[in-house]
Amino acid sequence: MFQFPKWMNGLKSALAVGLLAGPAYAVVVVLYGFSPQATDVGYQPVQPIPYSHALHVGKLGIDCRYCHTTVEDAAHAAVPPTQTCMNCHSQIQGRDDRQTANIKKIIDSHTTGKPVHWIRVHDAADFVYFNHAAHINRGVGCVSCHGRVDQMEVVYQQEHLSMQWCLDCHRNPGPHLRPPEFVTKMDWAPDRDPARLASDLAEQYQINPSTDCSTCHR
Amino acid sequence: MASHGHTIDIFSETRRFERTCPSALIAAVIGVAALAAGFVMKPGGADLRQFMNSYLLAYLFVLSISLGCLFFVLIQHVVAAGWSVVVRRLAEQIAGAMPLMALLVIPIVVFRTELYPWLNPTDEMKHLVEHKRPYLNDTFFIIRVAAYFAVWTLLSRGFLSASLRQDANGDAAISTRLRTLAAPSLILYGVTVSFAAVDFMKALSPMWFSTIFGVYWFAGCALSGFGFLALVAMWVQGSGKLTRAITKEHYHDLGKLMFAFVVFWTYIAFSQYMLIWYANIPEETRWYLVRQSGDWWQVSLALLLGHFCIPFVLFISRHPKRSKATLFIFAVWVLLMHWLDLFYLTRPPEAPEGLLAGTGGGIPLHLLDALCIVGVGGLFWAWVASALARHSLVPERDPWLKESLAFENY
Amino acid sequence: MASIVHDRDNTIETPGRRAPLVTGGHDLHGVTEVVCRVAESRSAPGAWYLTMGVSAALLAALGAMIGYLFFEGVGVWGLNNPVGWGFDITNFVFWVGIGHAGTLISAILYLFRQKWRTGINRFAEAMTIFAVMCAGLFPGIHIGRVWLAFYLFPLPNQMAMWPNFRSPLLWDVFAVGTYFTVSLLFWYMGLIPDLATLRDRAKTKLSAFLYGLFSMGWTGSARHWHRYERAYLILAALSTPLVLSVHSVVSFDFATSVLPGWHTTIFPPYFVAGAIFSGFAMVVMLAIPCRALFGLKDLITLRHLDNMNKVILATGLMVGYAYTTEFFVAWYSGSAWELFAFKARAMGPWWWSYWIMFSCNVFVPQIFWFRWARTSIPVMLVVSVLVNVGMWFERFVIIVTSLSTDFLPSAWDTYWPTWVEAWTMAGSFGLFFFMFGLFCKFLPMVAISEVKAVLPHDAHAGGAGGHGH
Amino acid sequence: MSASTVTQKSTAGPATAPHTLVAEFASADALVRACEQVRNAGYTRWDAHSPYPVHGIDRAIGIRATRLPVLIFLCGATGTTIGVLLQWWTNAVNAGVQFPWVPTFLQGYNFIISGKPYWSFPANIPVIFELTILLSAFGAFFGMLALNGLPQHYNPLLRLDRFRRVTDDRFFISIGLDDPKYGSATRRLLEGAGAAAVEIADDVKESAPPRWFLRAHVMLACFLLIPLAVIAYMRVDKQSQPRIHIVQDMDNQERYTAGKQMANDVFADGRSARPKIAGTLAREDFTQDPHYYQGRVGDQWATGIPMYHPELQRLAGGAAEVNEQLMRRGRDRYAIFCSHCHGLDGAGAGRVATYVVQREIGFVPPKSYADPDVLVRPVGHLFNTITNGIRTMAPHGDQIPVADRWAIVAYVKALQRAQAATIEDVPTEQRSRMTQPK
Repeated sequence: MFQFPKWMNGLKSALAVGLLAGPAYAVVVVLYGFSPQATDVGYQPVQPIPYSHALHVGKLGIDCRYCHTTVEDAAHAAVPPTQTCMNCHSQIQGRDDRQTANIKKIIDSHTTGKPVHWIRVHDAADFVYFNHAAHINRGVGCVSCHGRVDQMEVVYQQEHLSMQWCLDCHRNPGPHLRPPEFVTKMDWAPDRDPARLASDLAEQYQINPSTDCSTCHR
Repeated sequence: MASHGHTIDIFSETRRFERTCPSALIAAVIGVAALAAGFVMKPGGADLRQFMNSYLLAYLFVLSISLGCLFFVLIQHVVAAGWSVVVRRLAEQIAGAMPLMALLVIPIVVFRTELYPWLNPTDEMKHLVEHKRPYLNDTFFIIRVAAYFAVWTLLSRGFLSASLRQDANGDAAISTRLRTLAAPSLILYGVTVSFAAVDFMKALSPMWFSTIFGVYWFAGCALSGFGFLALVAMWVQGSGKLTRAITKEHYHDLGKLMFAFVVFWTYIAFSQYMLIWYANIPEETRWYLVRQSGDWWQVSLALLLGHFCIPFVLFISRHPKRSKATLFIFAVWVLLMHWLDLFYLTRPPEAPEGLLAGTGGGIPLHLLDALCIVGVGGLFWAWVASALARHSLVPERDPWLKESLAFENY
Repeated sequence: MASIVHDRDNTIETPGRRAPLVTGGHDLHGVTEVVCRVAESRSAPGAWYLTMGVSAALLAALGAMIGYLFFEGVGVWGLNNPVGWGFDITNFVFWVGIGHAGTLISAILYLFRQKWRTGINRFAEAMTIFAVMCAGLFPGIHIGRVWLAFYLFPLPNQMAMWPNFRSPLLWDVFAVGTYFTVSLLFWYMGLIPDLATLRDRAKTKLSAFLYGLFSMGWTGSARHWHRYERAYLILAALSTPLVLSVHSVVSFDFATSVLPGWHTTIFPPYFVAGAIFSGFAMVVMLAIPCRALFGLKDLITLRHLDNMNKVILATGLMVGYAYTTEFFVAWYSGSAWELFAFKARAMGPWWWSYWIMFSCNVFVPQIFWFRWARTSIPVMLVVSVLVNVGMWFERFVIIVTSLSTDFLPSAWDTYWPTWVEAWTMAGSFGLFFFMFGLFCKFLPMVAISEVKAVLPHDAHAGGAGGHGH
Repeated sequence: MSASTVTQKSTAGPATAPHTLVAEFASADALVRACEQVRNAGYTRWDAHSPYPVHGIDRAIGIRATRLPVLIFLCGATGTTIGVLLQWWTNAVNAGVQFPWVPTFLQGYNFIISGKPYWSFPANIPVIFELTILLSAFGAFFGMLALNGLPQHYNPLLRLDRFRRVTDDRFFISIGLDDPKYGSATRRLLEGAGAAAVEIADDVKESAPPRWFLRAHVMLACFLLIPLAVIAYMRVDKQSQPRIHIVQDMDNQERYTAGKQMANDVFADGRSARPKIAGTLAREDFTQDPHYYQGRVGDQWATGIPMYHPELQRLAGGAAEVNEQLMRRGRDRYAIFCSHCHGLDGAGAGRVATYVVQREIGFVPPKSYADPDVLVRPVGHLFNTITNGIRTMAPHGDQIPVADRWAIVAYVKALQRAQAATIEDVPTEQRSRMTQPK
């Protein structure tokens, strides 16, 4: 009749290791594989017109708010209408064919009235309420969530935008605070003890972020 | 049933007392004296109300022991248990004190206005008491109390006398009949005990209600009954009787039952507390609010620790249940805790205002509490001891006796 | 050695002599034969194929219904305000309750040294496991977005969110999950020696491999038995408070609320009693055909059925006690809503379901006061079915009547299940009977080694089913 | 059955060696009696086997009570501890504040539901209880297996056909041949004790897993590395496609929102933010206040900042006059909207202007504010220029709110003034700083 081979008795320890390592493996795969760090971060859509933030912000020093005008007053930071591009590009039409062709798309949009279909990069889920104004006016810099846009030739998502990531800051906002006049300054660094500054700013602007569910899910 | 020659010939050892038991007489004298002293002298400036409070507490304590043993007898019969026969007579005799308990309830009925607010409702409770009038009225109260004691006396004396009859004629059919009777008896028992809990204890706070309350009291009854039974078995053996019939196997089982009911009581008490705490409805919460305000908080905590945590941890292992010395401690402990439980159920004031403000006085322990427990307990012991002395200490010719003697926990 | 199967009345016990638990004069080998031949036979009774066919069809229906539910959303059920729980939670509570009898038989009766449990504990435990599977299904699918069910478990996640441990619904997850796990362990542990028996009798390589794999090399060593029995005893001692806690926690789902008809302190023990009540009825319902079909009448005797019927009677009385107490205290409380809730149950729009519940659960089992009824197969079959119907309606009454008429008359509304709910419920029965059918055919339905230990063969009998602790 | 002594027939297969002496008994009684004899003879490496636990065998063999209960108790205590800590940590501790070094996904979360305190002990009891039971049960089951050395699928005893009846109706004693007491007397002892048969079970000498078994596991291990590699890559790469969103939940709802500024099929031009309809006026365009909204007073450009307007007063911190606060606001807005062309000093050499002029892309740089033409322009004209543009300068009215435009105008006037400033314009206490040589 059937006999189990003797070596099977030696698998006991292997089985024990497998029983412990298996769940650990699953945890690693789920925690790291399904994390927004893996699935969301690095999203870099190809825009219909290769607009370079590195040029316009980094090199030319145009303030974020020149285009994203509503950011201080509204929940969302508006993507500029073609009109805003035309402020300059009615005159500036490019030096070479490639540039001219791209700028022509802007001009076409302006003349025909058809919008440029910019692709949204930073898109929080619809069940999350995020208010740009509330953050900008109390000294949370653009760079905290969007990264060094002034260095991005093509903008990509640099932060998680996950709930955990939001909570990180809502629980401990200090490291992300700066005087509100510097919110758009990409390379701002505190000029004195950061901890002191953080607590001063938190006190001055009464920053005591809520982690209640209804703060964001309303 | 397996037998390894462990069967003990109980007829070769003492299984009866002499005709009289001196401790019964002494207990009776002390009991009467204590009660009389308490009632007449009212020490410490007490009034009749204080006396009745203390009397009720002592009375319910003793009653619950007796009822617990009645439950023990009934349940052993209904499942045709073999192991318990050597201690069943003791339980039958403890339960058999019911006529005495019926006698002792008279002061409670006579002085009921001192105890039960629904007889004399305050303005706050008037409309509710009015609603409950069909149940909470004088006549019906007396009828019910009479009915309880009629049932309990009938059951306890009936089962005792049938068992004694079997001693005389050795008729195995008696066992069969008792087993058949035990089932409906348990129904009667359950109903009467539940409503007695309402009448004697829940009605102390006529505005409060809880559906589980009857079960709560039942759990305490069974626990204290088993504890007392273990103590009586030890006392009997200490007097040189049944020394070989009752073994550590039986003590082990009694210990397991006590342990089980410690847990059961906790389960019931927790269920009641949890649901009331969680739902937080004012009319229910008030009862617990009183009991966790001021110094009463310490009583609640003592119950949690003493009625559950400490015995649970100390007696979960089999060893302390198999040693007479540690089981003695266990039994005394559960009796103490049951007394504290009854104190906690009956004594806190109905009106919580002072308590909630933090100005409510301490725990109203009184010298009378001690006098009453000595009084009622003394009379009870007098009855039990003298009853034990009159008859054999085991059901000598019970068909299951052999199994009980050979009983061994695995 | 296996003798002719016949019903022998071993229900009468002469005081002083325990009635035999195994009839037919089987010796050790006889017991082995009776149990093992079911698993070893190449065919099965026709009724088994029929049962498997019907339940497989229902199981397929269950799959279809759940798929449809996931695809369309919970709107395909008849739930709406104010009745947010309907068939789903009714079935959940019903199935969890069914499961309780298995643990009661395997653990509580073990602690009470009731040797007769050995005949029925194995398949009662199997019933527990399958019933809990059915039960776990319903809360799982009723949340609508099942793929988020992991929210119920305290797992680290990217939302940094943890479950709200103060919620009774979360206690359910822990209670039912623990219950399932521990029941499975308990059941499997009991199976190990019996799987070894099947291994040692195996005729084919495949069965020798499979039974051998799961019996883990059991050789009946005395040293192994020693630890095994201690572990078994402690598992029983753990399962006992566990089984009480499970239905208590299920009752907390209702009783922690303030809804009249839900919030009452007797719910925990009352739910446990009701669970055991319905579970025993289910065991009887399953035992009757199984013992007849698979020739187990010598091991699952009339005495077993008689005893179970007594438990049904006892727990039925407890349930009746709870119904009555609820009514009395609803009146005694003086609370208008409480009183209304109970009046509405008995005389409101769902009066019929209340009275089905009451008559099936309280009146019907009263017939078990008579010995002839307790030993009559047709009577107990009818009663056990009715009790299960009654207990299903108990949950329905509790959930639907209380929800549909709560504090605010303007919010009152009725509830009627859709066909999807009805087929989901039928499908859960399919799942249950399908699993149970597989178990009956391929695993030892009776705990062989435990029955052997209570056979009156010699002085050294005893052990697992015997002396308790 | 007579007491026969047969050695296991060697079958074709691996080499074997005698391993264990096995004696069969017909009843549990016989087994217990024999065990007592074997024990008394001083054997140590031996065991008894039976189809069910035989009562009294522990004593007969001399098995000491197992430590399993202690192990189970410890497991249970661990469960209790986990139950308490888990609920305390996840529900009752604001971990992020107190323990910032703990990774966020391991931090607890405080929220109040149904008015229960964060740490509600009665409500925590069920979970503590269940975890205690669960871990105790694990302790009981796995502890039993571990102490028994199970699973042990291969056992020399199972090679004996006779021994297979141990799970049916026979009782056995097995004595290892390596028992120090083992000898020729052993067999006699067992036969004397009533053994129905005595046999020797052989053990397989060598046994190694087959190649395919090992290879399969190595391959499995390699396959398991693939997901890890993919994850590692996903965590550093950039992708142009949005993540695969199998279950939408409510992440993206099918609706047009201003915030999304999405394309809209409803309109032919595809815009969801609608432009003004021709021939209509926006609310703010319809006004009785041309001074504030258009910079005109009558037919003339306004010459004063309309500080009577509440919006402007708000920017000025409530003052009805141009003050420092308004100027600061103007400076900020100027920096945002004007400076990249006009330059921070208004000289017309902003970074954009410089950049494009240097590259000769065809761009008319702005005039300096100090240009005499510009200097004489009234504020209303400047306001109008910002709003509607002038020459090649595009209108900025859509980007800048009205009051901010006035603030910019005020600041531009200040810049112009600065171009023509003398030392007298500097406050006396500051003058020394300006005159001092660097």
